[in-house]
Amino acid sequence: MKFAVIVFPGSNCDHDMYHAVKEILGEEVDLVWYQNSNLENYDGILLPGGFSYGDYLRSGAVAATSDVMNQVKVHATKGKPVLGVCNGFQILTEAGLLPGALMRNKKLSFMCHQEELLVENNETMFTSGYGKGEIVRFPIAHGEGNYYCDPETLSSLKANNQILFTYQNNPNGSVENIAGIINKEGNVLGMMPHPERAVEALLGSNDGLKLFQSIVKNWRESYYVTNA
Amino acid sequence: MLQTHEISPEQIETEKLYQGMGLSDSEFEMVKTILGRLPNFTETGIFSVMWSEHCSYKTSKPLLKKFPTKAPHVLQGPGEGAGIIDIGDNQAVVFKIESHNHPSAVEPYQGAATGVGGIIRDVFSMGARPIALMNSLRFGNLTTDRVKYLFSEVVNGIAGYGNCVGVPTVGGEVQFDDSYEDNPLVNAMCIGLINHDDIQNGIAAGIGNTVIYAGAPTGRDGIHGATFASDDLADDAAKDRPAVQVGDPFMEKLLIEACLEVIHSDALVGMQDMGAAGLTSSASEMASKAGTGMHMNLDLVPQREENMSAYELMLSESQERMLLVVKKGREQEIIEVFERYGLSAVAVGHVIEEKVFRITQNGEVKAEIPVDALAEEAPVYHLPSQEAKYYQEFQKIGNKLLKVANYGGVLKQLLQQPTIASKEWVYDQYDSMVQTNTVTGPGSDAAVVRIKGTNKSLAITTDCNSRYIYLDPETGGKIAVAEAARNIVCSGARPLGLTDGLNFGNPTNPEVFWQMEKSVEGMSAACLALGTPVISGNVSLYNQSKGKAIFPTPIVGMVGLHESTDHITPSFFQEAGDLVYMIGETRPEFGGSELQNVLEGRYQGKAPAIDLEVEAKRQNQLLHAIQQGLVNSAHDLAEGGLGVALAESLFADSLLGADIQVAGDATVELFSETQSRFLVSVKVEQQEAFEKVVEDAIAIGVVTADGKLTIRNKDDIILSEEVEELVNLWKGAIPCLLK
Amino acid sequence: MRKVTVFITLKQGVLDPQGKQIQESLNALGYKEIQEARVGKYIELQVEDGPNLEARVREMCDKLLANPVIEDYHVDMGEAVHS
Amino acid sequence: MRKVTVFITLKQGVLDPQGKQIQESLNALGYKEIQEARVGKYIELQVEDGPNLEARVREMCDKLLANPVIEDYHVDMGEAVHS
Ligand SMILES: Nc1ncnc2c1ncn2[C@@H]1O[C@H](COP(=O)(O)OP(=O)(O)O)[C@@H](O)[C@H]1O
Ligand SMILES: [Mg+2]
Repeated sequence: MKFAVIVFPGSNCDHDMYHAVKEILGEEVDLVWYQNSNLENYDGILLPGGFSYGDYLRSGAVAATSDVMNQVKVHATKGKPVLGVCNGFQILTEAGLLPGALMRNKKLSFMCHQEELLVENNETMFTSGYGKGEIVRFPIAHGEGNYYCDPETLSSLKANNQILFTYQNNPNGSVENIAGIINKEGNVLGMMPHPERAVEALLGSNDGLKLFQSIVKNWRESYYVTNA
Repeated sequence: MLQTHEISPEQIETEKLYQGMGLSDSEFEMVKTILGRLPNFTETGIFSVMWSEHCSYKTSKPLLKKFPTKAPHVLQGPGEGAGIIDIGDNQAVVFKIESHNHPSAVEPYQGAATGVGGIIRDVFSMGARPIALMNSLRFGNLTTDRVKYLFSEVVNGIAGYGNCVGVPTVGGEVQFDDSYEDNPLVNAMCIGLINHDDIQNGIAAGIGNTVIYAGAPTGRDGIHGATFASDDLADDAAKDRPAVQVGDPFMEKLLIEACLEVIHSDALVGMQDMGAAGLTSSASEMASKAGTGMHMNLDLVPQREENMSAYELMLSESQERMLLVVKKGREQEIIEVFERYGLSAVAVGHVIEEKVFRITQNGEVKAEIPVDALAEEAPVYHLPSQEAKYYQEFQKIGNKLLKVANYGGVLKQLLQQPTIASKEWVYDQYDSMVQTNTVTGPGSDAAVVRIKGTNKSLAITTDCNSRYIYLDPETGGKIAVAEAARNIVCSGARPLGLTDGLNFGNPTNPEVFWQMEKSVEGMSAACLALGTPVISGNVSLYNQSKGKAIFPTPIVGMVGLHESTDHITPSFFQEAGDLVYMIGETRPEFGGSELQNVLEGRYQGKAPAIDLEVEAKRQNQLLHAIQQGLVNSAHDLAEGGLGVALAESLFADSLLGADIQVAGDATVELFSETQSRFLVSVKVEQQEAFEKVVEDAIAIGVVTADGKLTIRNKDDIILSEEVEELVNLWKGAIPCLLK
Repeated sequence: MRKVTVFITLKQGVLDPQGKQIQESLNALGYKEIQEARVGKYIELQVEDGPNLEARVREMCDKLLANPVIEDYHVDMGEAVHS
Repeated sequence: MRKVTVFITLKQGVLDPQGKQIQESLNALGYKEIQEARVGKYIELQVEDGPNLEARVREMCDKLLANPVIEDYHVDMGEAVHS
């Protein structure tokens, strides 16, 4: 499986994502600079964390208007996997690929530490490797991870099982403890916690590895089926 | 507002305007001799910043010579942007510490943020990728709104910059004492990783080569920042306010990437960041080091504001700017790299043979100065030194015994002292994990960062107990270095070297100068004894207000190496049943201790004694034991003594307990701050092997599973506390004080 | 040339923790008369005058400057300045 | 009751990275008419009317709301609302 890590000016978890996929997961991956890029030959798109364009207007807002996001949209409509982590999640909501918005943390300050997450839905291409209700440990590192959506959106998220991860101890004020959601079609995941920082026991947790493994496994299965 | 219409050279002399710009009468005479004429306004400004303490180290240079700086593994000692130490496999570690005290006192958020930005530039301008940040902070006690504001905003500023720029802040220290009330200290350290072949020099070699300016345009920010950092912080610091610069970490992130790409081009000759004294110092230092001269056309310098004078352009301290020297004819390939990152890079001048620094604007020569005059021929002062009066009194007081009755109560009190209390409130705001190398983040003795692609890791710490240094600068200086090395060793690494951040009061006060002199001597002795050369550093003087100086605070930033990540050792107890050892004996030493602070509200008497040979022996033996896999956890004993160290060793998620036996005077055993001691836990099976390696280890108890800290003296239980309660007090103290 | 100002606030009903903190801090400082505080931002744009300017500015807001999920905006078109 | 608004901007000459980014982004989106953008914030305060209100609000600005080192502010005292 071949991944693209999209690099915007100010992305800073791009190399971490690259390292996780290449060295730990062992799949093919390229760092793709946002300009003049062509995503056609990639199977999975990864939007890394960081401070794209300094997050100066709103987190993710400027990156969301960039040309490469149109390609990401095309990629997504084909049903291929898109994962946005942290700033990547913010970009996905700003670009309208996921509902809702990420606001400033309730306590206003940036926070960075391990959090326990509950796997709410393990029947997706991102979470099939986890048990339903499994508790996993991922680091968070954000100042604006407070997920907000209006009540109608929330009920539709629930009705469609779009909430994949919730916090055990909500650190930032997110509605319903939401840590990560997918789109209705099930192929675009946005999450504030960092799975790519949780792929090596040496660094405190490898619970994130299963997320990447799930993507690869599901992609291979569907690839083999559609190409059989 | 600053003078923009030219004042005449004669006016500068007759009205002694140079004094207001920071030059003394005799320095002005020197300038006249060097130039063979009167300097104009721009030139006077240039001399005054370049000869400020901040840029020229004119009063500290004689002291800095005392530091041992050489060792086979030192690739670059003090003098460049940052020092470099070989770590094998063609790799090296680059690091330096820098202060931003004065700007932070005036505008804490931006002062701290730009401090972080500046030190990162020092590291990547050497060609290294910045891989970790540390910060060492000092504030007054958290009792006034102003101090709380300074503390929160400094932390906020460090977070704001470091998080955005994508370099993890992996550790640091914060201490609180009245002497810092008006003079907070904000020292930031950056650590970088480099391949030997990529090491850059900030030199302007090759006559005819092109000088390129890259990064942010120049505005009127921070003009006179360098001299401002070398002056007494006036009571009405407000008048210095325009000197504050605003940082743009987003631009810095782009600069890092562009510069680290450009270093692989053979078109690049030299690169240097623009730090204090901006264009002036980077340009003249690059030329001076190469033995060349430089011509710069200010009309070509990107400008953020209109009608900037030569004086303003040369002295501006706008952030996120770099100066490069590029082979003639190959400018475009370098410029293109910057442009790809959305940065501007323009040719602004060239290297000339004549060893002068010539600046033109609108076709006029605005300054023409012999290059070496600015950097190498800066005046050096040998200031008088005089033993502080208090010192003999303190020596006479000696080691006074302290006595407490309620050991548990005192322990709880100590754990809530802001200097000892958990700094989670601080470091939770820092992204400590970006770059995915952080094995041990903030909250342990030393931070540990692994090196991808190898089996090695680096240990990093900053330390300085300024109370000891105040009581006895020489002993305290030794302790600062020894404590840093202890923290490195506890993490399982071998200390490699250090960077020093010398923060003192006004050096023209002979007692302050004596503090500087003695602490440098003490530090140097410890460096020699422990094999840790000084490879870089920073001096910040005039940290005083209303005539009162800060405690002498020479901060030590030390880096060590784990030959194998298997050696990485936690500071927390790991498993119930493990044996607990203390390495080293305890004497009644309460001078400068946290217990003295709590009981007496001041520091007096003797600083704890330190024997550097004993220190070195214990560190070596402990490190050997760790490398042989005989140690499950190791923690050094610092503020608050054994009592606090025991509690800290239990503050992990696991909620273990410990059952400990002490003998003798329990106040001394639990709270004395005798040096060169460690608290270690060892698996029962390894008892014998461990005791063989570590001579001075004394078995004092076991790790338990009951979540309780129990301390016995003979048959009496003298302390028995729930660890959970202790943790909550320790963690809650700082947030509570900030409410 | 024209100085156009765009004002952006959080929608009614969206929690404003920053505003709340400001209110609490002001109350704590003794300014008990502060019942509520809400924080917004404004962007001053120096714009070259042209046809449909107001519509274009609204477009900028919709596309980039404001996030309709959480924010409302209004625009002050200022006055033309001849320079 | 009164709705008082405090407007806070960066002082002239102080770097405004946010504003610069906004200008560049708008230009990149095709809005070439944007010559400059500067960002400020405003705080809407619901205040109980009382004596010296304006002076008190200025005091709040000096003490808490604005950072005089790098920011300027101005106050719009609004109109009394009877409710
Ligand atoms: N300003 C800070 N920034 C980041 N981490 C900090 C800071 N201050 C303290 N810490 C972390 O808190 C822990 C305790 O600090 P300290 O009490 O100074 O340790 P020690 O006494 O072992 O040197 C350390 O891991 C340190 O890295
Ligand atoms: Mg320690």
